[in-house]
Amino acid sequence: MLLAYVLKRVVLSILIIFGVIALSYVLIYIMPGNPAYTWVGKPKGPKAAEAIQIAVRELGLDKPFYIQLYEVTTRFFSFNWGVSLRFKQPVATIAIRSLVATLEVLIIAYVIAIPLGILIGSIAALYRSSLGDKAIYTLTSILIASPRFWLAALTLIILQALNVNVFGRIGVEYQPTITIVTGSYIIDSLISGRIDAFLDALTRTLPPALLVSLYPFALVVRIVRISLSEKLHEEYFRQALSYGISGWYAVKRYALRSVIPVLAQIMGITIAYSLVDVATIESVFGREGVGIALAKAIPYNDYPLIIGLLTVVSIAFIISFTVADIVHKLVDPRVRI
Amino acid sequence: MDINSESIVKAEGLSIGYETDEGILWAVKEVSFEVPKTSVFCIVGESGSGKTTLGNAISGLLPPYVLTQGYLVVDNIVVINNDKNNLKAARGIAVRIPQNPSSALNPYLKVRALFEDVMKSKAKNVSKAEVREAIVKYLSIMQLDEEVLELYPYQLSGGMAQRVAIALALAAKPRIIVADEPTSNLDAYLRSSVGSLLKRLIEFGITVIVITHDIVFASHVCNYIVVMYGGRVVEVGKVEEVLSQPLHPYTMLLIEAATLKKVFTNSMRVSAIEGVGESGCVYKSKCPYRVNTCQAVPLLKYVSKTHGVACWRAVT
Amino acid sequence: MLESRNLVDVRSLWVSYRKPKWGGLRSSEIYVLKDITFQVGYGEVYGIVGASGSGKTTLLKSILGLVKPRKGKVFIGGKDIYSSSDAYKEVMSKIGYVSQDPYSSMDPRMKIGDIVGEPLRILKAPSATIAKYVEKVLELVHLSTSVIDKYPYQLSGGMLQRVAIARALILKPQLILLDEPTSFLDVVTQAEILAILKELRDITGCSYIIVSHDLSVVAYLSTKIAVLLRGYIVEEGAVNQVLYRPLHPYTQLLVESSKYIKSIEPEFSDVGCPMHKSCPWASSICEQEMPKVSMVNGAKVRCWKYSGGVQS
Amino acid sequence: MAIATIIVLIVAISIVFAYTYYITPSRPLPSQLTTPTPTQPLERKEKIAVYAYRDVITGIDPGAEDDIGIIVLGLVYEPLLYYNPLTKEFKPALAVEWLKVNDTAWLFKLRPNVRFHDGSLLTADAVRFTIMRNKALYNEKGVGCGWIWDSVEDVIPLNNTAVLFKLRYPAPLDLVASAAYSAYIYCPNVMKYANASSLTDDSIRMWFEQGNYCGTGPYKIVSYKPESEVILKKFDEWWGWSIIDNQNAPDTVIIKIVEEPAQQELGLVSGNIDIATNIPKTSIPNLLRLGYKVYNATFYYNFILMFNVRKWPTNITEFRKAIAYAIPWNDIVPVAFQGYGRLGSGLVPYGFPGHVEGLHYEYNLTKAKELLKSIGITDAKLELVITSGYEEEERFAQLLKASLQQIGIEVNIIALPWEQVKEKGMAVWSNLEEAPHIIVNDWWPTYATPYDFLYLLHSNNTVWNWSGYVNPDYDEIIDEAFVIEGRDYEKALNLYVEAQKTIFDEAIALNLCDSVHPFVYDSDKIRFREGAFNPMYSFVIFFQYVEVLT
Repeated sequence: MLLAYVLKRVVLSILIIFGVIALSYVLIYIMPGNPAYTWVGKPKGPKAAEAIQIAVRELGLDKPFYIQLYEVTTRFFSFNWGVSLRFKQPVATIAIRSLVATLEVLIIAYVIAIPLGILIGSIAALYRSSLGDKAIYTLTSILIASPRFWLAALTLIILQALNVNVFGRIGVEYQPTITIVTGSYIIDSLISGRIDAFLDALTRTLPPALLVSLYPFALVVRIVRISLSEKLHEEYFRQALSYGISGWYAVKRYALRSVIPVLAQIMGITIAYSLVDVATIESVFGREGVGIALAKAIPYNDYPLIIGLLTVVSIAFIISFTVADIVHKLVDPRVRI
Repeated sequence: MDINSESIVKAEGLSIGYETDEGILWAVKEVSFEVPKTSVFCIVGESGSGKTTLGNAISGLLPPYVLTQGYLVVDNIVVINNDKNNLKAARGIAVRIPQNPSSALNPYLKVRALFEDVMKSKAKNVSKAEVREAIVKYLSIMQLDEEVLELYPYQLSGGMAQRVAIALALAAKPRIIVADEPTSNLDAYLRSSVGSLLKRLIEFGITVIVITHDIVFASHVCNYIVVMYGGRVVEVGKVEEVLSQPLHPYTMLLIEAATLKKVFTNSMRVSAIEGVGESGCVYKSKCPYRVNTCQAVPLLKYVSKTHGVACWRAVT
Repeated sequence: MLESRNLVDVRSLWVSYRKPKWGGLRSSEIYVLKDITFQVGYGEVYGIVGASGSGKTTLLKSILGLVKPRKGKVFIGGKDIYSSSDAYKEVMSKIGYVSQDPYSSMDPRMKIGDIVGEPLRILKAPSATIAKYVEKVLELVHLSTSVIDKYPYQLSGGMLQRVAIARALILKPQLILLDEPTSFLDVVTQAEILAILKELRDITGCSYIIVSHDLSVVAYLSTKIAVLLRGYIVEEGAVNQVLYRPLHPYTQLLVESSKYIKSIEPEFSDVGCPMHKSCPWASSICEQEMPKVSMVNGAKVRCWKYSGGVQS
Repeated sequence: MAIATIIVLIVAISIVFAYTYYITPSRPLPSQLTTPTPTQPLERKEKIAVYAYRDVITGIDPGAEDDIGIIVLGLVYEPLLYYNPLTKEFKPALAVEWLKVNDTAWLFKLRPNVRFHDGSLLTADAVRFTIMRNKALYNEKGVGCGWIWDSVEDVIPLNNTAVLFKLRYPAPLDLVASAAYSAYIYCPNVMKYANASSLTDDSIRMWFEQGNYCGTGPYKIVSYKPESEVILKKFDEWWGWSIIDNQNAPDTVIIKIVEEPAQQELGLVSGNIDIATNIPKTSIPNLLRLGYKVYNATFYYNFILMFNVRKWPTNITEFRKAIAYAIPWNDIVPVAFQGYGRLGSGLVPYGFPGHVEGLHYEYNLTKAKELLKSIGITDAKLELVITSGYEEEERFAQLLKASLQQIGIEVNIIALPWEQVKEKGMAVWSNLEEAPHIIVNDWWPTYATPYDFLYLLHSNNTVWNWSGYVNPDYDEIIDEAFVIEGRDYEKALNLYVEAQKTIFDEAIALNLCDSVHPFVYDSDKIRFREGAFNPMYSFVIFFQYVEVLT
């Protein structure tokens, strides 16, 4: 059964990645611009046209579209992601360092959003229709609808006025003192044993992470609120009460537990939304990230980089979906992988 | 209010209702009865008779927004005192056995964890060994193997799940077990086995309250019987008395219908608008013997020490 | 095609479904009905008793042509319902069906009158005729005509089940299939419905096939009873024979538990006779093979005890 | 990211800023902001300077790069000489003496004991290697600015520190050697490091672009993320440290890519950016009030409006002239450039050799109308392509649109990213349908020759000649001027002026503005010494001449 699950997952993942590659290549193909020109280094002079011709051949852009598509996909699946046309650096390098920067924000955001959301959502469910519940409901409605980039700009300016420095990923004074291992300043500063740098990096990551967490937080609150109040009417919850199991313990073990699979599934999807959110917010806070890298790659038809970034993002998705599935399985014994 | 030391549950003028758009809907109306200690006590009625609400009141499972009147005392605890209620106090003392055991056991936990949760809620400082010992004891009472402990509820058959639910109820060390339609989801041959299991619980000093629509099942299991209709108690008494000498027309109908002896064609032509009357005897619209006096609510009158009936015909 | 004296003739029917294995990579075949053979005569009421999972509902579905059998044939009125779609359509117009849950079998947005008249409306009968027929069948099930303008949620369970019966009757069927017609109802209502069904049979003279887990329900209506166990008919006989002289140990168990005489929880097996683990007469052959049908005093039974496999 | 998002973001930030600075001027907030107190848990030994640029680094191969990579290359590599066209002074870099032996022979004496970043010594061979590779790159692949060495026939190392340039035709080699592109000397060892088989082997380029380097400059690359930031560290063995004696030179230079002007401003105010290159011009007065300083740099950076001369109606000289008279010339500098610039004249910017004064049209709508009447055009629709994110161009486009409306000409403004602007510009040769009528190009020179600007309209130049202008006479004039630069500089300059007049008379391309670029910086932390900027080397800050105060 496990084998079948893994097999299914792998096949599905390959299909998704194939789809991403094919679709992005099609889009790039129909977009105006000449990748060969960028690749060869914007040549000038009498040899320019010839050089571009050579580059077109090198990149295989003269071949029929379906052959190009075939070559691009096979190249990506053989883990030869190639070199960014614009930056001349390996795509994997750029994609991974962008992803690490984004994940810094994203992971902290979800680490904040999920437990806090569960707590607040549970309170709302337990005191359904109370004033507090209504307040929470209104607040989450506002949070879900709020324009995050606006909030981001506002937050940044307010923090600035309060003399809290949150621009960029780490203070410039710390930057040279840290040896880069993982690419995440938060982790690398700890590895370098620089607690002060760690705190600085964390301080700078928190505001964007908090902003990114608003949406998943509001969503978690809502899901928990609705499904928990459903579960509180569930036969086995009432049965547990009858057995004399009471209070928060009963809620936790007999109601909340069954909310987690739903939550895990929805969070797996929400990450997609948050990735878009992250891109906007990161640019306000002067951080690096996948979204920003993508914005820099697209106008140049830097298709290896575009595809690389999208593939990395899809892999991140697939991982989050799989994690959601595994969480579901761990919590609910009736689901078999 | 005084409580007979011989009874463990006492209801007096108990009404339970809910607020709806059309005003208050009383599911249980002015019900009075006493449940003798260590007896099997049946509440019989069809759906909508208020029997499940009554069972939930005894086991403390009414929702917080419920409206109450009258008194309900469970094991010397005043659970309902007019509009004040302390429903939580009854939980763990009067334990409900679910109608559908497979949906009433937490699907996310193994049977062992369910046992541990129940036992820990009763006594905080029990050692692991004690817990294990107790679990084994309850399982053996219910003729279950220890293997079930490692199973999840979805892996149990209906009969096994029912017995696990009863074993869990025992682990909660209750004074009362309320069995709500314990057989409705079971195959015929399992019904009799559940019935005999329930009867055995008396040996542990537990009072069993069985809620059922099946008067035949009730007659095989119970010592006492309360027949409810339209939220009211229409007849009460020892099982022999009620079965051999049913006084209320509804009780008679129940017995005859259950044994499929007679067909009541005269009760069939009931139009959709006619239902349970707003005033008067709850059964008047279906009663073959109805007379003018049925416009008033008959009080429960005792014809013997234990046998009571709420019917004008029986009284006059 | 041989003209049959029987309305329904089921001949050695096998029904299976595929259960996915290896996450859908392979599947195994699970038989839910095995070698089912029985006949229902005109005007006869055939009762089938069985526990949950015995295959009762599948059996009804295969008579209704909703399940394609692996082997075997179903003749209704002498026509093989699986032979052609024309035959199927013709046969189906003569069959009424009443399900166990009246609520879910009705469109909540339709009025009762429309629900009952629907089969006629599909046949494009004039509306005056429909109205007349609707009133007539409602009268047959003892419902007042005031329900015609009501919606399903306004009626009680017993009334709805009567509406379902009325709907089944409106095309004047020769056969009505009843799938647990009373299991959702209270004892009193159950008795009412059963009484109506009995009355209707006398009036219309049509045949019933009634399926239930409750022996007393089946016994009340039927002229002949079959006991279904794990996809096999293990016993078939006249009502009195089955109720008072049950042959098969499983039938005996059913009869006894309906009278609260004995309480056994049988453990069923997937190999051999399903009953062998809880059977007082079981011998080694019961563990290996399902016996063939043998005739005992006019009743059919599948038990080694009666086919010489067990020395008693 | 959607353009709309960016715009809303800018608006949002601007509104809040406006609120902060204008509505509540009495608040003591500005004074708080002027004293940026970066969290200083440790005594800062490192002197760090953060320089924000608005575009990604396009590459760091010193032989192939011809764009923004210069801001890194200028610190990591050095040419033989530096030249400042404003003062017309040469400054010795890797060469200490140079001599024009005759018209076709130049001798350069190299600075002794200069070491490359890999520890090897600078030799005459390195100079030869550099020039040969750069030439080959241009000739074989069209990459880089190797054409500046076109006149060089051979480079002959005389000994370790002396090198002789043999020319095919006379050329001002001192000017060539001080070029901003393709004149940086790098180490021949790169062949070895990159496992290259030939001078033009792609592996060398790849080796560089991975963040590798081997120059002689005062800074080394520590971390190279072209899309976001480059970290440079002081090269302690640099020969110049002892000469310039700058104890406060930054130990670390961080070049941060911050695209949004509003974000650069935020970064500056928060102390995360020390020098910003792209602050909204409207914010500068406020920043000055807050105590920030502005260095107005001249980089010979101008904005040239080019007409498409192959497409109706801009193929009609009178029509082009009419437009030229309708351009609100007096508003360009104060409105479009917010005062940061000088009205353009001719094609060559002010201060650069070959500049002509007074070669610009006047704003005269009546004349414009007359001209239109003379050719019988009463209304027309024009496409104007500008680069998105260039606020000067955007404001200019609006001015032009409003003005042309008055003479019945409708302008459709299309703002595109730079690379796509280029595609549109080149379309004049390949796909005329796609080419716009008017396009704005921004330009800065490779080395100090007017040819660089005038080549924009050379008929051979299908990459940058977005006018599609073909005039063999014009080509001849500038080609001749270029060739005689080394022999008769005066005459060459006269020819260049003549060429510019031709372009002006025909109204092919008009220099709108020689822009002045404001560098806004934190004056409490950063002090520029003389030499920190050189107009020849656009956007390079020579950090060896920058003091970082703590």
